[in-house]
Amino acid sequence: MKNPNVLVIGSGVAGMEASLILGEAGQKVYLIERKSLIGGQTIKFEEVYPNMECATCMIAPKQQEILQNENIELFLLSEVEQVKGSVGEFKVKIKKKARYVSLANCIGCGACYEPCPVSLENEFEEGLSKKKAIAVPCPGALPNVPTIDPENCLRLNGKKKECQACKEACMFDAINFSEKDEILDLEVGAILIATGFGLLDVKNLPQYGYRKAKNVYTAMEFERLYAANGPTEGKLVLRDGETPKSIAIIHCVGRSEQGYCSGVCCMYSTKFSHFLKHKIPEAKICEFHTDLCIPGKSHQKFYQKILNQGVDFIRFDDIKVEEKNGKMQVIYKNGNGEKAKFIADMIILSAAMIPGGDTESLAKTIGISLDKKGFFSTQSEKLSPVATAVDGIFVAGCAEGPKDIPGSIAQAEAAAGKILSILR
Amino acid sequence: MKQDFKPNLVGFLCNWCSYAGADLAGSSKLEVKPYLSVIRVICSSRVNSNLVLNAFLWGADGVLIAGCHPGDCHYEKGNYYVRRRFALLKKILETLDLEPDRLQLSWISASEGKRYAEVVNKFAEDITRLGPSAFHTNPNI
Amino acid sequence: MTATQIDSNKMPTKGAIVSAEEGINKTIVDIFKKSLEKKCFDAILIPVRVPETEAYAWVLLKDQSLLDEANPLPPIISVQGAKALRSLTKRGKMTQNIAAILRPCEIRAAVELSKLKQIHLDNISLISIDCPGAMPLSDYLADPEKSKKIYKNVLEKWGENNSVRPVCHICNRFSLPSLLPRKSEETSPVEQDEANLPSIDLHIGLLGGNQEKIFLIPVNPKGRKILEELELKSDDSLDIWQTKVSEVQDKKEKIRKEFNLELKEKIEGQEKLTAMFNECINCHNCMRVCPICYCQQCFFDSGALTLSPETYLSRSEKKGALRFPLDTMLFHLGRMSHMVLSCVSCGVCEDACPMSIPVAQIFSLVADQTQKSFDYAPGINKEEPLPLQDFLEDEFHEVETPKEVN
Amino acid sequence: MNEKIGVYVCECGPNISERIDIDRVLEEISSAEGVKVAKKFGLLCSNDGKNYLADEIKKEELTHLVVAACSPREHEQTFMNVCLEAGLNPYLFQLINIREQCAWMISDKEEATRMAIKYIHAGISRVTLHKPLLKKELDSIPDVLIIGGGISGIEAALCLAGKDRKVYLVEKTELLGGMVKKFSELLPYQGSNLAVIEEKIEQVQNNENVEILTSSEVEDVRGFLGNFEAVIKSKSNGSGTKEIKIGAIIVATGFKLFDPKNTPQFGYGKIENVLDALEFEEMSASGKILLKNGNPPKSVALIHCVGRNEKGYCSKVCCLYSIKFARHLQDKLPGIDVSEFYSDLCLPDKADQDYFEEAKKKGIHFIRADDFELKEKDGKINVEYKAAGGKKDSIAVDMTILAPAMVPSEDTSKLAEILNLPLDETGFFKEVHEMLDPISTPIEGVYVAGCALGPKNIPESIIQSQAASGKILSSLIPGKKIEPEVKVSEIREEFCTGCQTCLSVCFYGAISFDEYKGISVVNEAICRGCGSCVGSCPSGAIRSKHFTYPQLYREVLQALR
Repeated sequence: MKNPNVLVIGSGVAGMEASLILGEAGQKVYLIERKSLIGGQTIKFEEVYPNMECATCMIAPKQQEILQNENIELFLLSEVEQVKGSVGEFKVKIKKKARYVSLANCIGCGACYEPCPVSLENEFEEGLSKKKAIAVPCPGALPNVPTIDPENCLRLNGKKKECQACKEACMFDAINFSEKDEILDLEVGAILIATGFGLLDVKNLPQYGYRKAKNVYTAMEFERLYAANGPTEGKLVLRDGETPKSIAIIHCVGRSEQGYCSGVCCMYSTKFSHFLKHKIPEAKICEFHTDLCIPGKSHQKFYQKILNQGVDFIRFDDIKVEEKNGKMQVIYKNGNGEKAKFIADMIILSAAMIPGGDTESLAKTIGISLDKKGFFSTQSEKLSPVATAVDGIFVAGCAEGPKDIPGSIAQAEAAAGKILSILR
Repeated sequence: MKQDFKPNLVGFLCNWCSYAGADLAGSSKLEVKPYLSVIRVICSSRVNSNLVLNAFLWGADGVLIAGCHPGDCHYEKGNYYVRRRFALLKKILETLDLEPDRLQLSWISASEGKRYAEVVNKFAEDITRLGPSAFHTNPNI
Repeated sequence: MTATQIDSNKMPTKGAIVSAEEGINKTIVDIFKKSLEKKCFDAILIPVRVPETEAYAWVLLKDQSLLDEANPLPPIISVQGAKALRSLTKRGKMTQNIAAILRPCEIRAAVELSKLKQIHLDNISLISIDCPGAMPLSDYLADPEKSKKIYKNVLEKWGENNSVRPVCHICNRFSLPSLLPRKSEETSPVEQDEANLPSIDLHIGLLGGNQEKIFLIPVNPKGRKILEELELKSDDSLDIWQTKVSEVQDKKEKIRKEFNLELKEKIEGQEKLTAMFNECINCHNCMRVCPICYCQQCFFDSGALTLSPETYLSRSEKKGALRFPLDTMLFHLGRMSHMVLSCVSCGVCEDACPMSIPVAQIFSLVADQTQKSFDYAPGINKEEPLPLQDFLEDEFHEVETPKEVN
Repeated sequence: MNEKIGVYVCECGPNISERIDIDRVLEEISSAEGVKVAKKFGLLCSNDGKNYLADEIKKEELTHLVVAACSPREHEQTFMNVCLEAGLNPYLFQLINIREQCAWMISDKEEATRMAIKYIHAGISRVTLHKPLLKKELDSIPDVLIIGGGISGIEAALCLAGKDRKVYLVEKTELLGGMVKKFSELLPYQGSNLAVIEEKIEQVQNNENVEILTSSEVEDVRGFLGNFEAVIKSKSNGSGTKEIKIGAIIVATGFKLFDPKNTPQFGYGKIENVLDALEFEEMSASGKILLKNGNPPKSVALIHCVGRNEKGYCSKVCCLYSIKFARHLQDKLPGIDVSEFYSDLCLPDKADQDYFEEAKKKGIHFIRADDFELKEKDGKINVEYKAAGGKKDSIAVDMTILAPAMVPSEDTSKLAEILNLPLDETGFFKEVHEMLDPISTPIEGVYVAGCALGPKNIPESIIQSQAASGKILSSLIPGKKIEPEVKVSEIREEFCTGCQTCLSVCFYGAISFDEYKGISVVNEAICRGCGSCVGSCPSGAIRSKHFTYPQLYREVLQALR
């Protein structure tokens, strides 16, 4: 008899959507998330194109459903260690890292942050803000329960064994330093991979001056910079506190290196312009693009609208960023081969989407192949765009390749559909 | 300016965006003036003149209606309808010079805890400046 | 151009001029007698004087001999014509062809009610008539003979004799064909002309006829057909009528502006408005006679607002005193917020007010402002959607709290 | 008054107890009308807390429960479940948010306490008006109607049909397969060969749980999720109409091509050997790529984005199939000279760019250009264009293949009317939420998949079909009843005057008009309980359960004490 349970790896929009559909169908779902919170990348966005909807408002109800649905068992700070067996009878080992804060007891009051003596970079905020060794990544994060970072917690990393500032501050006996990582054994009938994407590390592309010139930001940094629940509470300021007056947004960063177009950068870059125009009407904004990729029935209209708002769109052949006596400049060859430069006090890099951090190791553990771009490959040549080569293992969202939100959600729903139809 | 005056404010907040925004203001421990009594409605489009006028007549010094930003409505179109109803009510108060500033419509999203605090505090200041509404102090009404 | 300005080149230019030696009333009555003969209508809805009395009532006539007592332009509005039409067709459309002869404000109320699904206009020919206004009900009842004399003079001296009701005196919508509803940007000019015709078929023009002749003005093909069936050629020029209409219109616009300025002075602000409504005895007559107040149970009568004794005590404690009847202000503002966008300023509310509060004047003033802000002209065209049943995604941002609060 | 209301204030550890004077709160409210008990507890959402509450409800025989704690968004469900366990209808309960919206945002303890008291009073006076709402259960039909027998429809049918679920596949032409049937080949990474399609068609034809209705169209649809009725009209040999009952519907009516005649500069229909993409697909499928004069072309121009400006959107797939054409031409007619004229290359999928690079290596010319003018010139087609940088140029070719925009198929608007579905400004079906719910419509249980929603490639269409299937498989489980929303609107017949304002504001088509009674009627199976209708009704003739006027008025009054 087939095992009807499903393992979903990754709790971004794709993973959540699939879990909810499977859960509603009455299927037992094990939802595995590497991080301490659910929602993936989308919850980092303030608004999404083309309707400028508030991402949090869109996602929060789904996150709540995930936390409340009794068919969905959520494993945070967890990763897949091993997968054996075949469709209908997979045996999966999960490594669940210690959170040191009890999900059951903690009520998310945040009393424990303040007393913690350690302050470190908040990677969720792209290092744009500090956090304590015990913290939630951002206000409104779900579940609203902090995590202790064992590398940096003085007690756990042994630098100050007696420290228990957080424990003393907690009235709910939620802190448990002795919590240990666990290995869990699960049995499932099908597996869905929804591990999402990462962004190309632009440090490896020196021509863009990232971390050299002072106000070069990645797209993801900028998303947080303008998020109302982000490090500056949505105030748009440069690292020196100044408001930018001229902004360059560079598309296709790393496209030629990666050998594919990420499909979404043109639109989200245009979204940035829309936002900048609104916040700083007098600002000069220039989008540097190659071929504009704006498919979708409403996208061109949005692009036209931004164009009419007086944002410059310049086609470039090659481009680089330099900083001369404190001034950053974009030096480029335009579509007709003429050289030119643009002085900018803020530069945003729309970098290629790449496979999520643990893709390669995960592929190995599960034993399925990646395509030559490093994403999980489906049997699309057999017109089966969510099924991997292994029976019973499916992939959805950006784990399969760069995609926008509706694309990821549709693919997740599709995977859920296929799973439901093979499990019935 | 009446310093000692503590206005009575009623706020109709939609469940999906604005009420969540208010919660976020709370969990972010933002200071909010203690004058606004929040009434949760499922969608801002549930609110109409029947509710608002009664609030005024029964003693509100100000009424706030808050919902999802246009386009974000959990029910797609609700806030567009309430915006029209509101515009009408506002125009009536303007024409009769009945202190239209006591009535306010704000779009507050689930991530805008800070905005919620700002909107409410600003509203509270403005109304404090206006003083108590004659609607409920004037015995002839 | 605003919804209701005159656009003379949009006005019908051709119609039938009929001589009226035997008096306007008889001439019109005869025409409708003929229309019954010719079977171009099966029945006619028209005000008729109740024999042996000074009262007028709406009558659905099938027997033409009874038309003798009919009067398309009685000195008073006892029952708003739209209400008569509503009671006729609330439950479904007319099964025979009816002609309804109503004043412009009554027609407009009828069109609003049709948008509110309270009237079925199918098979009904709406026929409007230039209206010099009506006498205040109270004056008329006090001395009918005198009022009738005055009214005769009102008819002769268009817009000059101001013994008509105040809302009539300042009425700028006395001649329907000249009123043009809002143009929707989407519709092409061609469509516009069709879509923007006032929702009447035939108009009876009196202006410019100085009691000797009347103008029968077809507003649409149906109207032309009616005239054909009456063997009337509709190719006489309407210049005289048009010029006079525009002339009176300009005069009225001016009067209206000044009047409303003064009125605003009188009612603006908490204090004054309260004073205005202080006499109100909460009889809700204004609501009952209002054609637009179509609810079968008014929300403010529904008891939804009756509170516990202790609440009243605590309210009186707050105010120092609690005045009864309760919530009169709530009632008027509430009613206003429900119907003012469709208010046609017909004035029956004021006629009906036992305390002679200038309800109609106040509502008419607010109607002007609110309808303008929605660019809406009630009762002109039945295709124009009701403002509160419609919206644009990008509008009214001025009423929203700005993105930056401080 | 025979209410026995229990009021329980959660200390939430220090979060509430330190910032609000709970004892004063209890003292204030215990005297309120109907309150039987008023107590505090350390942490009500903990297991101890939940058990405590359950016991209290039973012990004190409470008729209503008020809990003053955190936001309803946190624990409303938690405490409703407690009520259920303790045998109290969960809607006779009110959660008062004194943490987020008092304790945490008001630093002055006095003030915070004052507000908390207000809120709790509001809750007490509101809860006595609560009605014990009951979940309804409706039977549902698992069967599905799929409109359109193209690749999307077929895929959905295969995904859904099973021993306990019948699928009706309605196709207006004589045969299944749709547009794809016309193609000569597919992109290697999008279904290497057409056999895949043929297989799927065969599978669907051999599936006894799929009833295929070709030469048929949907005439009428009534009902709601789980209980739709549809009338299907068959055009073939007058076999008349057929009534079917289904639980859900998938619209997969696909697309057609923009007619290049509307853009005369391309000379389509006037100049010989100017084809549109589909004509070329069929030509190459036939294996005979020939000019009108019977000779094979020596040079071909492919022009992208035909009609893009007119329609205002990019159709996404044209760049790639044009490259496919170019490579096909090279394979079939070695030595042929092929030029691609594009405005912006749209290569969004991960494998697209490689496919394009290979084509470039094979010597296919790619020219970015606009302002085309095609003229006949001594038996050839002279393609005049403005190249990037503004320079005018021209090239003479034997054949030109236009890539026109994808537009909605003919019967889209007619079908939209029958199903009462909105279209967007481009004329395609409109998704209920472009971001979050890309294949659903405002009508629950009606989904749209494939190009009926907008331009798409084959894998994307298939994904959407499987997605629609997923939604149906999880919401329509054979033998399982469906539970509609409980907090819905209801018409108070005696107050309704039949103005139908509510119909005009309901986004979900949940309200209909009863001609006989002359009043509006809410279909509780469709209503989502937003209350737009309630707000729009001047007579107050609509009640939104759990948010009635009296309930809200009580809150207002307490707020203004």
